[in-house]
Amino acid sequence: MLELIFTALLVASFVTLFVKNGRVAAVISLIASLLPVAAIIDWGNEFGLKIFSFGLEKSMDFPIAGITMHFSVTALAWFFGVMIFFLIPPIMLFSYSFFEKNRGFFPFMLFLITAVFGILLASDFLTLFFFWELMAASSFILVYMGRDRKAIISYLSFSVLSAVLILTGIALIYSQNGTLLFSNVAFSADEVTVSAIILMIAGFAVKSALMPLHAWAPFVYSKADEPFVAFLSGGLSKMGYYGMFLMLFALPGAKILQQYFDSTVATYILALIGAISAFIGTLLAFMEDDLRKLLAYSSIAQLGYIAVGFGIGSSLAITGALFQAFNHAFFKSVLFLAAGAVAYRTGKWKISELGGVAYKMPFTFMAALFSIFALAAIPITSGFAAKWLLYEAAVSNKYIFITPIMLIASVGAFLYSFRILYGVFLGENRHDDIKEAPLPMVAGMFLLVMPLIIFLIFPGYMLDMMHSALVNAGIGTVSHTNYVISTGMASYNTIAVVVGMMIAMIPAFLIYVLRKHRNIDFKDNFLAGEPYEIYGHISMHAANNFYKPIEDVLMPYLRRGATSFYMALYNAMGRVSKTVRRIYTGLSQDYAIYVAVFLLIIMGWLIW
Amino acid sequence: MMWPEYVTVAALISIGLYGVMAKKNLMKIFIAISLMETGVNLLLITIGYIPEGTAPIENGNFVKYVDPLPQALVLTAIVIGLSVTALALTLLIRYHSKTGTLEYRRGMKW
Amino acid sequence: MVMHPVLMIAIPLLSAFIMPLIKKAHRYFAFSILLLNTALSILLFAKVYNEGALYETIAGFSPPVGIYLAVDNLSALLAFLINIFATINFLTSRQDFRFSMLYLLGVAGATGIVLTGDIFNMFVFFEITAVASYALVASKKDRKATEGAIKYMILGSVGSVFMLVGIAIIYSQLKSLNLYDIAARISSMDTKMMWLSFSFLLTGIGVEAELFPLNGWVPDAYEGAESNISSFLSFGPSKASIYAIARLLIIFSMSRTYELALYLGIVTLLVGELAAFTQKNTKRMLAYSSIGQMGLILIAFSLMDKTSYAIPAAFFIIVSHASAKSALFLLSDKDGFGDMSSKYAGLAGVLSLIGMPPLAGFWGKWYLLMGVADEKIWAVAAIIIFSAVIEAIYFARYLYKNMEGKESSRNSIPAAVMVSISIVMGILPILYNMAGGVLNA
Amino acid sequence: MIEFTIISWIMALLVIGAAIYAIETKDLLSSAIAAGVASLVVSIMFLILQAPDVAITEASIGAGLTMAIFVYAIGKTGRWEK
Amino acid sequence: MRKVAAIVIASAFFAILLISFYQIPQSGYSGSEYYYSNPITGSHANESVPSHYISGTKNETGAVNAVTAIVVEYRGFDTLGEVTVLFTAATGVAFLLHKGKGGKKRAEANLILREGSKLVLPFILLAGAYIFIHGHLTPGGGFPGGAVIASGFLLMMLSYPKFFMKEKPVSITESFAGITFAVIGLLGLLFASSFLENFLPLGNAGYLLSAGIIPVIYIAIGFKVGSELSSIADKLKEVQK
Repeated sequence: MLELIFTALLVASFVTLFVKNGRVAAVISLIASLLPVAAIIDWGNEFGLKIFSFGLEKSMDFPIAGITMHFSVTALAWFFGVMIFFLIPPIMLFSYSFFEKNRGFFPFMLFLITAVFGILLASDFLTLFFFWELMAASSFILVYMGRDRKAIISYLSFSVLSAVLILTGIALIYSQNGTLLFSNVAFSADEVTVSAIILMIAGFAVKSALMPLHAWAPFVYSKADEPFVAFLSGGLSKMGYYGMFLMLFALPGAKILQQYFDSTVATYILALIGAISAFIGTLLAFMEDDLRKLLAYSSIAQLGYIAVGFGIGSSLAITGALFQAFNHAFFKSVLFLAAGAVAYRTGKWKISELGGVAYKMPFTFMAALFSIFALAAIPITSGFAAKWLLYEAAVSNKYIFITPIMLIASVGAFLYSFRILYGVFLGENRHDDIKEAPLPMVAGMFLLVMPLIIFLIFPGYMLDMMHSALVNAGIGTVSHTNYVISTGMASYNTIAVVVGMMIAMIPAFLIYVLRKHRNIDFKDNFLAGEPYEIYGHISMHAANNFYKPIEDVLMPYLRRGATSFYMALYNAMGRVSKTVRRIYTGLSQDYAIYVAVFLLIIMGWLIW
Repeated sequence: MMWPEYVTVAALISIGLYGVMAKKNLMKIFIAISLMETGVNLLLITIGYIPEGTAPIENGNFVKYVDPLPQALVLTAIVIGLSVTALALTLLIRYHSKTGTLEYRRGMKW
Repeated sequence: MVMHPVLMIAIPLLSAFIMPLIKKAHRYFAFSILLLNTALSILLFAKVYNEGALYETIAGFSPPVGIYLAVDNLSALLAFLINIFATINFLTSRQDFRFSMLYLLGVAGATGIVLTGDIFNMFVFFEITAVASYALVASKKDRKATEGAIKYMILGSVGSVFMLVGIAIIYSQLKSLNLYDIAARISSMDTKMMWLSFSFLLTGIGVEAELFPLNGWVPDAYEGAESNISSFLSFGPSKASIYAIARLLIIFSMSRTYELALYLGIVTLLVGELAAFTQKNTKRMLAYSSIGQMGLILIAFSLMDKTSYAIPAAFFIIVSHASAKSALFLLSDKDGFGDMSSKYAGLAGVLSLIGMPPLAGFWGKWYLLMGVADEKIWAVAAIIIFSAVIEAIYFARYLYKNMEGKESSRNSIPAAVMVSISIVMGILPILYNMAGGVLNA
Repeated sequence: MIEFTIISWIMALLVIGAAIYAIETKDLLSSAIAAGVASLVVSIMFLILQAPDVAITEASIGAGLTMAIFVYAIGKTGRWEK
Repeated sequence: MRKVAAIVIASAFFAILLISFYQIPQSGYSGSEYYYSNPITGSHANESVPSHYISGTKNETGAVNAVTAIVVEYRGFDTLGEVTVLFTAATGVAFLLHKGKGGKKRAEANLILREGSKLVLPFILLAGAYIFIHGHLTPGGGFPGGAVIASGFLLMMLSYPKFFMKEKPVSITESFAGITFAVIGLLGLLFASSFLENFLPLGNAGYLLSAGIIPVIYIAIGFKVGSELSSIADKLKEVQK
């Protein structure tokens, strides 16, 4: 029955490969993408999301190429499955009206879903790596389908880098244990295993765009099609963290690292990297003018928090990290989809060219607004709960260096989310000719906003869902009820917070309603009544050069970033390659000399 | 010990190799290659030779015969050498008609 | 049915002799002969796979007195690969009947190299393939092609002379030319002479097998030739001769020879990949990268005596490289993947070469690294990682460049078929058992 | 026996001299002819080494025809090496 | 610079080759260390390969000339390959050279040469035929015979500048010769057990009609080599500058 799901997905992807009409393909792939959701819901009965069951088996052995691939669903995989597969139907719904004609998005998206399903179900390293590569291949093709292909170079090279790192790690583990099954692998604190763990975490970190390995992300996020980017940022980046969780806690790699270095230095470094990428990502984000690039940097930042949680490693921290991952999956997808919708109507990406979209696209605005709240971790949003757990974990473990960085970063998150809000949706109304995004898009976005609202009120459900995963990994859980999370220091009661916010809102609302006011045109108060045309040459959009001073201060430092480092590496390799090609002089006499000398050398080497 | 033959073989092969490595003219290079092939043929025959043996053609009274196998191999090798030379000369003629010279300038190089 | 491997060599030769008499239908004739050969190779493989290694004496004299063909699983598979790729590739030939003759002879020679069990016979087949390849490379009647062919010819002739010297030395010691007889009695050979003959033979074959530094002809010949001939070179002679080197390693199975092969492979891999890294000209880039791939195959073969993963690894890399690289060469006559099939071929080919599932290249990478892990030689692993990333970068650039191009190659359909073979080989579960069966044989 | 050795030495020197001349001379025609002479002498060596078949073949193919086609090719491509 | 390097390398080769040849034994092939082992059965014989040829030629192949026996029978497969190489080369030459009309004017050879060559041509051809027909009895065989025939045509070419071989008969001859060789091999597969195996009566050695398929094959080889060599020479002569 599990094979059936795989087969159905593959068949659907092959069918859509030959469907020219985008609508039909979208419908097919929407239906197909419901299959894994159904599987997740079915498995939910065991792991804490009791809706209904049709008795799907939990594990399967599948022989391919002489080796048996072992599939079985674990609590962890299930949790990540919830996080990822619930994203897909709304995204498909969105792309129903995003793609008029099928340019190959749907088939490879389904292929990608198959790969992700396989990764989550994999219970040996071969299966994991096989589907990991499948995911890399199909996502590469999706990137390549995008509107600008320049991104494929960085994406392909980085995904191959991650693949070979992971493969080498697997090879090392195999050489130590002689087995590939997760259940039989027993780590021991020796160089080989430790280096294997580090290599594999580095490989996974590439996918989840941690700081030194993030260089591909901004290009790809800003070049590919939005529905895919939404899934890439929301879903695929989590696969990297799935792998990390697997290595660190499920197969207890973190303990091994601690034993080997007999300190928590390795995990501390991971946390530090996470914090730094949160910080720098934020900085880069709020100076960016391209909306998609901004969202890309903000994803780097938000994903950094998860790494921090994994690095701290306490039950509180990991809970917070998973929570954060879950939120990020949804709100970032919504934001990318909203950006896609805006671009679909206006055809613009630059924040400085947008503005006042909210007046014409109110529903898109609503969805975006809510997810921006979650992004900025405004209290009463589920984003706040996650961040709160993380801060508290960091503080309680006395990470005196990481905590402030995170705090600054979240302030920065306020800044750039405000910028999205003001620059894109509010402010001067520049687009009178556009109308609301088509219904499927809006519906998709609202479906994605739904979970955020649910877990706003009941963060307990979330903790229930991750409960068994944490327990299986030997990490304690945070004591909670449906709407109260109580930790060592404090407890977070959503009902209380919501009620408090309401009470705080009422006077403001009253003031807004009762006080009589008139609408002043934007230009009016900007120009003090002067006619606009005089200043036509000035861009009087409040959102360009919004953070000019900070930019002036920081840019010199940020310019020497990772990207320039990789470019320098690339050029150095280019020089090496040119020198190597000097060997091939094109003169057959030289080649004959090579042959003779080679013969003499190997004779000498072999005989003496 | 068959010194003259062996010295000839070594000399032919080395001289041919020298020609291939040092000469600029393609025709000269292929002459050198044919010299090398001659040397190798001589090597094979010399290996097959045994002192006071006779040619491996059965005549009534049995005497010591030289090893016939290398001779068979050399028959093959000679013809192969000729074929390669013929093809090479064809190519050289065409190269000459394309470029007007056989002096080996810097070839294709990127 | 009683299967005679010799037919796979004799029938193409015979039909090449017949060809001048039927100039009209030469293309269909040659194509049907190639199809027949492919069918024979499938039968041969089935037989060998079921009944173990197969020996066929020729002229009815038991070896080593007579020549004989020794076919094991790997050689049967390689014969199959060479013939099927030749069949597909032949679809793109647009020349006169002499081209078809030369093509058939070249394919027959490559098949003979793979199948024969006699070292001098191997030399003869090397010469057949080489001479046919010289003529084929030069078949494009311009200066570059002629120049590439001349370079190929000079190095090839020097190599064949060295090979003959090696054979002579072996014969002088053992009075036998039969590979397996030599392997059985190699220990009774004087060590110095053994090493001498090994180095001469390695040099001679290495010229054909594109090992560094014997591969100076490769970029020029590959670039000069017609695109379908470059593709022929990359699946025919080179693969056959790398297999010949593997046999050589088995015969002189000493730890030092394997060590030497390992170093050679590493150097070849690095040089090839690095040289390809900034190469602008597409065909030269592909040529350099095939040099790198040959190094990879040699690395795999050099682990043959230690780990059981080596031969599957080598086999899958050979499949991936033969199919994908030949397809890319076929496409390389125009810059750009205009139509759908060439897009597919280029994309799948690149993905197979950088080792993405479900293509054959993935299994090659997997088994190779597992083998390296068995041996715990991490330097090699690091080098393989490095070269894989390099390869990914320049192939991504290649894709980028070609995807922009609008016009498309005439050979796109055959290229697509070739790549599909790589996919099939990657998926077919029985394959591992095939490649694994080689170990038992 | 000794005279055979002397003859072989003489022929060896002949062959080597012819080969060196063939490589070093600027006149391609004479170098081709010198190569032909070398292989002719080698064929006599074959005769001494009790290989009559090879001797005939070398004399007719290796010396005769090879030289002939070399001469033809040189006639087509120009006689002097620069 | 290049010359110096080349001289150094070449002299190194000279030394190495001499050193290695010094190790080659000249003690013949009958020593017990040369006893071969059959790769198929794995059994060890108590003779070496060459001594098997020497002793077995007469009974196994019916030929007197061991070299011929080896070339055509024991290692006939090599010979097929070798003929194929020659054929490939001839094809390649014809494939690569666009044949010009008549070539460039060369000085007429003098009368004696012309008439003399016309006179001796039949004898040359006859001699070639003799050489390859008697290949299994006397030294010689297909290759020298074919070469002699080709040299006869070469003589004609030298003395008559206008003389050139007709394309068609030559190619038909070589095709038929090659087909004969391959078909005899296949017939061996058919009538006897294996490819190229002898299926004709051996006759009694020393006579012209003996040694089974050897004369047939050698005649085929003779025709093939003769036609191919003369066509190669012809092409190389006739090509446009």
